[in-house]
Amino acid sequence: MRSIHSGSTRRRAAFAALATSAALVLSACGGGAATEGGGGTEGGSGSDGEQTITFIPKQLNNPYTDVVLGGGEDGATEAGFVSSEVVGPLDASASSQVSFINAETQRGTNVIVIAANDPDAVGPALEEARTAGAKIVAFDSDTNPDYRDLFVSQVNAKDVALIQLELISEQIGGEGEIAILSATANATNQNEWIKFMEEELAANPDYANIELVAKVYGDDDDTKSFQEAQGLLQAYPDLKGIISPTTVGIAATARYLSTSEYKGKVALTGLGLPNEMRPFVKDGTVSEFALWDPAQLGYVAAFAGKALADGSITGEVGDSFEAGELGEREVGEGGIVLVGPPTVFNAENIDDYDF
Amino acid sequence: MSLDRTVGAAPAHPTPGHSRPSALASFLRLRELPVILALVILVAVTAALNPLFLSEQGIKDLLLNATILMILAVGQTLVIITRNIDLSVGSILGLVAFGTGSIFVAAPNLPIIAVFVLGMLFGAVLGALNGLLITIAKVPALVITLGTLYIFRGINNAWAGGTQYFAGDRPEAFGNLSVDTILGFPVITLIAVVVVAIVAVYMLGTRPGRDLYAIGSDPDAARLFGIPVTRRVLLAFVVNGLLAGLAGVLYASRFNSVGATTGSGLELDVVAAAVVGGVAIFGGSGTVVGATIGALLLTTITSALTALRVDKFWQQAIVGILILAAVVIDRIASVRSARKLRIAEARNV
Amino acid sequence: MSDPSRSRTAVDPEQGPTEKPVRGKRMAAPGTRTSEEKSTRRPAAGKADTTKVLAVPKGRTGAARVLLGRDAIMIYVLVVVVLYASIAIPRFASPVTVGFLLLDVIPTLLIALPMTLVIISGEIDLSVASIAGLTSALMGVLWQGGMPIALVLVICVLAGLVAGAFNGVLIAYLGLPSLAVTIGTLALFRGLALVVIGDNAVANFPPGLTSFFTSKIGGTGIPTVMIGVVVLIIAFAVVLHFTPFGRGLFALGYSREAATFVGIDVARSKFVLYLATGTVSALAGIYWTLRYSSARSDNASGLELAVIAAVLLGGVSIFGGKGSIPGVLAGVLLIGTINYALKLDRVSEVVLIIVTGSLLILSVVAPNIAAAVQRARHARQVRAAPLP
Amino acid sequence: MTHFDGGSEATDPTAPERASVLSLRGALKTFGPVVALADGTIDLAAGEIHALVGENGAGKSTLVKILAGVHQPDAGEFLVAGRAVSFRNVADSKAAGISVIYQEPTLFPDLTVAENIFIGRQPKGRFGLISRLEMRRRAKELFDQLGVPIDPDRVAEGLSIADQQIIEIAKAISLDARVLVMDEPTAALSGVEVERLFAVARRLRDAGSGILFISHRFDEVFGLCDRITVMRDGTYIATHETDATSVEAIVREMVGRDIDALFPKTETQAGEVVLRVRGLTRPGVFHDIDFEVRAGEIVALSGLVGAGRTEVARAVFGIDRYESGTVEMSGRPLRHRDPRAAIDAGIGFVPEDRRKQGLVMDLSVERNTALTLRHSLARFGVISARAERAAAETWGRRLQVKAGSPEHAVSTLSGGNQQKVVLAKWLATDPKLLIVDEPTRGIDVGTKAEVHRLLSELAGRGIAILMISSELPEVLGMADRVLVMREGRITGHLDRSEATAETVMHAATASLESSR
Repeated sequence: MRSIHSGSTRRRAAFAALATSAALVLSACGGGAATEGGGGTEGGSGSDGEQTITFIPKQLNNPYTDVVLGGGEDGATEAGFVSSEVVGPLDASASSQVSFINAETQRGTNVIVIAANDPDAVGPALEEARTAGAKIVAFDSDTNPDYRDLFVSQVNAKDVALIQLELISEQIGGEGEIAILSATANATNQNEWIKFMEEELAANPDYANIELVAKVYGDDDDTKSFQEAQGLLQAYPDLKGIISPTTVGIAATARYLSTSEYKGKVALTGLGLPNEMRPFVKDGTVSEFALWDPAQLGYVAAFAGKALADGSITGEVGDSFEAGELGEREVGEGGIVLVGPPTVFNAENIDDYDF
Repeated sequence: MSLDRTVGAAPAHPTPGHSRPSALASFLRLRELPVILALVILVAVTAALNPLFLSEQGIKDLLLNATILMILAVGQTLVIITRNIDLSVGSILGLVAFGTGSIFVAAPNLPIIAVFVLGMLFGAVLGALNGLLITIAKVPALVITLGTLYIFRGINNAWAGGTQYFAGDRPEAFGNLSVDTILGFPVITLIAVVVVAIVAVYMLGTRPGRDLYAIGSDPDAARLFGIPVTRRVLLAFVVNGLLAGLAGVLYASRFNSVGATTGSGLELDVVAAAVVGGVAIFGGSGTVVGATIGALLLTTITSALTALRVDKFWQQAIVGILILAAVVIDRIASVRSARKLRIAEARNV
Repeated sequence: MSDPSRSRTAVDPEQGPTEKPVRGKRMAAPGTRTSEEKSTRRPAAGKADTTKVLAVPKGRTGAARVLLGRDAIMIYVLVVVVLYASIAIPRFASPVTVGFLLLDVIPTLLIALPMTLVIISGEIDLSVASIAGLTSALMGVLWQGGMPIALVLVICVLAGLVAGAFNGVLIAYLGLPSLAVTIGTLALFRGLALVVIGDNAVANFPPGLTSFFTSKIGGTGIPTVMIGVVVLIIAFAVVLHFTPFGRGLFALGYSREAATFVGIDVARSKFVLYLATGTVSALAGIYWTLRYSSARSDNASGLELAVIAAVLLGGVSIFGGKGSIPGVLAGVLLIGTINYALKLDRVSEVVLIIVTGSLLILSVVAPNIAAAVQRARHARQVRAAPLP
Repeated sequence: MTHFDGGSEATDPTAPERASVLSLRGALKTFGPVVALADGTIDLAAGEIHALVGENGAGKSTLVKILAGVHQPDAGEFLVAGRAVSFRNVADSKAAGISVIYQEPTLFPDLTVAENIFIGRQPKGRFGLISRLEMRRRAKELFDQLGVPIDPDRVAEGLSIADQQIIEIAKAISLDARVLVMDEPTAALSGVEVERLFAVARRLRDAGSGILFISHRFDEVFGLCDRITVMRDGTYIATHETDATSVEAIVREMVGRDIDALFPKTETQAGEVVLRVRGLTRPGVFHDIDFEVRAGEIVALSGLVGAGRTEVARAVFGIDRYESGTVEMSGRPLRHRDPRAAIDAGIGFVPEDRRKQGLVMDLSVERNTALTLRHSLARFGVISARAERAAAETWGRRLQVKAGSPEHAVSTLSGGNQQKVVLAKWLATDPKLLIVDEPTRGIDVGTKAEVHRLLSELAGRGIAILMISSELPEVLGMADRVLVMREGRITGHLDRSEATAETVMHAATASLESSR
């Protein structure tokens, strides 16, 4: 750098300025790596006791994800991983997770735990990671089953769907128009629940008078969900209730309802975080909603990853492993591990939960 | 020669003195006319098909939806009129919105008005940063604000991390600003209207306001003329930041959560609103009122399509067509006036 | 964004730096192109004594020009960054890196090529990512509809061509400002992608094809598709730097009027450029779809700003007239390298965003600061020297 | 078209001691290593029109910019109305009562005419806000005073240069300017417009303003001005009472040497018809244009600015469209609106605006020169840098282009050398017909003669030349035939023997005079 800088022409000076800055920026980043990245350097071997785990959520900086990852970190420590990392994109687009998977593959991470934004887009990258020796655990949102060893599911998809239907039916008195405000149109888990809801609505005579008039997508974006909720109420004046099987969607919809004339007139239920929903339960906008404990999801996924990495299970149906304080878990049909039943929150019990 | 807007382009002799245009004629010449018409037609058609569209709640929602974009479009208009652009407004809004959430958590008893002032100051500082980089380093605004778009967003992410503040974290009175109405108008919309009015009067009726038009019309001439170009452009950016800050505070009032990604991707909507509202993308002409109506039109379309149960997938395409239409209409108008001029001059020679 | 009346009055040694007002509207990208900026160009050395009749062949040609020019800065920065990353970041220096890194940057790289030409000619195209998205959506729907894949690919490229032509007609032939037009088509094409495929995602593309798009050439780690990309890079570099058409683009970017007078068909040149951005964006869309084996309406969204950032970082002037393919290549790879290095180091993407933004600002501010320093030094020398 | 009666022609040049309104002595201005002004000296009296003449690069523009407050002098004494001043910026200069009207006026295209006059000092009404009504009223008043019918409400975009200058003058009047500086105001004006401008200038003079008039046209300088100050190489040479000097004396002082042959046109034998134009029409711009140009012949296209001369040339070259008529090169019809075809058919076009049209100012000398050759230099579609340089150097040498290096941007060259680059790039195409539009506008006397010699030589070599010029002496001196245009029509067709100042001017203006 010095010799270049001593040059006298303008363009050299400009170059020097750029090069210096680039180097500075990088050394800053490198500095960060030196302190925390040490584990990664030796973590690649994959041999006994030196195993590493990395969580790749749908996107960083999402409150629900943070709770899940909190459980994951705990689980990873308890399960005995030497290092556990969280990396991920800032936007939940289909392709944005791929280069993170690539980087982890190259680092030789033993277990990759992923909540897929798109079941197929991450496929080829996960294949490569497996070829390189990594074990893949999907959690929260499944990938195409071909690309992972296990899927740690919140709960039985059908149970989640049914409980939400029960709640809404109760709240609207068993008849009237309802709508669904979901996350992204491609979200694997939401789509599965919606499918079960539709089937149940058609089959169960108890729900014969309930009509599902619309499905809209708020893309797990606060503003968009808010406006979708608003549009629903305008387009369907007779709407009696809304199911929002996503934490962002239900909170945004609750916010809209609580600030509009529809408050108390249109029922709302779905899956929400107690901390986010507390004011809306208290002010009467929402009477009951459901969710499982997200922390358990991460916790179990970490133990599943450990069992896979140790070779104690392979992901076959019937395999079972110890998941710390949550006890033994068994791999079910389709390589799915269930975490636990959903909890229903209402004004009475909501203050007992803090997540 | 299609883009030739040189003043001296016409090989012309003096044009005959036109008589004072009538009020009607000058109304018909308004740059904002097409967008006003489009808005009126849209609302009329939608209301005819779905009366709920113009119910009390419907109007309230329409106005609330447009409020934030309106304020941003006003600020953006100031900047565009000086032949600049600010792509970082979405990021500024996000930072201020999250800042607002943080303030309420840190100091729950702070008067709401103080939070507004702080938020706007914060925005103004960020705007000033843009303005200073552009005017002092003399670098194109497009590049600088593309850079600060990333940087501000990065800072927002670093600051917020996974933290989000929810409506429940803020005083009810603050949230009620976007619930309560006065004469059917939501409070925050009234705030926006006051802002639009103040800025509109400033742009139309004060010397610094007119200077902004002169600068956008021809920056070099403006400098040669003794207009303090640097100071005025800086002012435009500061005001834009201030308004983005205001929008950020209002965002926190209206929506449920503020966090790391609040307001991302808004910048193109804002520029689109200004363009649809008849603000020339290369400065010198256009009004804040036009931009405001542009913002109202864009948000109304979204609501209207939903209310009409039109396939929501068409929404974005229609917004695109609108923008193109605005640009084409503007072009046709200027071609027509140029032709009229040429004919007048040909006769006059 | 170009304008006939836009000629930059620079320094006329006989008159001193002319700050003669340039009349009319310069349709430069929004930005303050000020007279100060113009005068950053060095005043010509004293006239009578140093100027001479052109006679002795002097100056550089060919490779020397590339390696010593302003565009070379980014190449050196890239080299420094790669060296630094190889030393500081474990595992960075490996063929695996090359593979993953290149797979990541290919879409940006592809679109940056025609974008460079467009910006040099004084225009801009913000709709590229939307065209890629539209192509991806179309591809999904057609494939799902049972069309043979070869035909699907052909139709997709044609769709890109048509989208480009649409931009081209509005900008080149109707003379509308490209910034406004492509903001419009950015929304329009993305909207059409939604109309075409809606919420669906199509994933079941032929496995042979998708695996081809992530396959590598032997042990080099270089993705097989890079062969095609390199061919395109060479093609664009030759077109820009060594053909009459390319020469015309530089002239066009500086002064549309002057370009017309030497027989450059301004409208047609611009039209061709937009055809190129459309087509290449379609290729990027196809690549995106097959690499991620997922056709969705939101594919590649937001890519336009990343591409433009990379192109500007590569030394292309937003006002047109300046820039080179090697510089842009370096710009794209620089961002890609930093990006991947940070990921490999598990540094948060937050840092990446801030670094990208800072580099972009620095790349335009630094030359101006350097010029200011230069001027100040000159002024000192002049004051010190006795006047004639 | 309003026509002034010439104002008072009878000024008394021998009037005793006029009060000095502005006095600049020994002003120095440097830009980096370049000394733009070594000794800027001017003394302007109230009630006089004072000419400032000098070759390009003599420092006139720098001096004007010092007066305008754009540049600050490094040294020197500057008095306005007897008081020492030091302007920090344009506003200071304006406040001191100095108004500068540039060759191309600096109006804001998007603002209305009235606002252009009053920008920065708009009259205020209620609540301290701008009163548009008042502004319009005052603007109207100014135009009435000047006797011009300009609509104060229209936007400035699209106004003719002449109207723009009138607006600048209106601005100066409204500012009560004591000093009016006009930097080559007539360069783009037609005869009638010039007369109107002069009438206004004389009126202002009679009202007691001091007017500094900068021009290259001696007929104007001698017809209008009371005193003449000559500059050369950034240095003050002398000031003369107009009546006591002559064109030859002034030119000698400007150049520092005698110029023998300004227009060295040699007789040539006209050959085959090269260009034939028939019935060329674009309604409202030009009508039924018929003419031809033969090999070895210089045909001047004369007339007032705005008569449609440039428009015809642009249409012939394919830049602009035309509605009907034909253009033939060497007997072959030329495609409409296709400059490439025109170039391929052997036409070269040296446009009137060197900076905007003739050159790409930021591009290097060699790239500019090779721009016309880009297709012929390419082998298999690829241009070799070596061939490009060779071509550029050949022609640069032939035309004696003075440049630091072929890689330097043309913007670093002097005006005259820039014009040579423009000529070089067209000569490099080996044209059969060269269209030159105002070939010597804004270049110094020395280079001007060089250009004239070159044109004459080219004609001698059998190239057909179509020359557009507003300078009557140039037209009369150079042309074998003169075509005069008026209102978009050819109204005069004069041979060299018939062409005199009177016959040309008559053809150019006849109906304008009679139709009123």
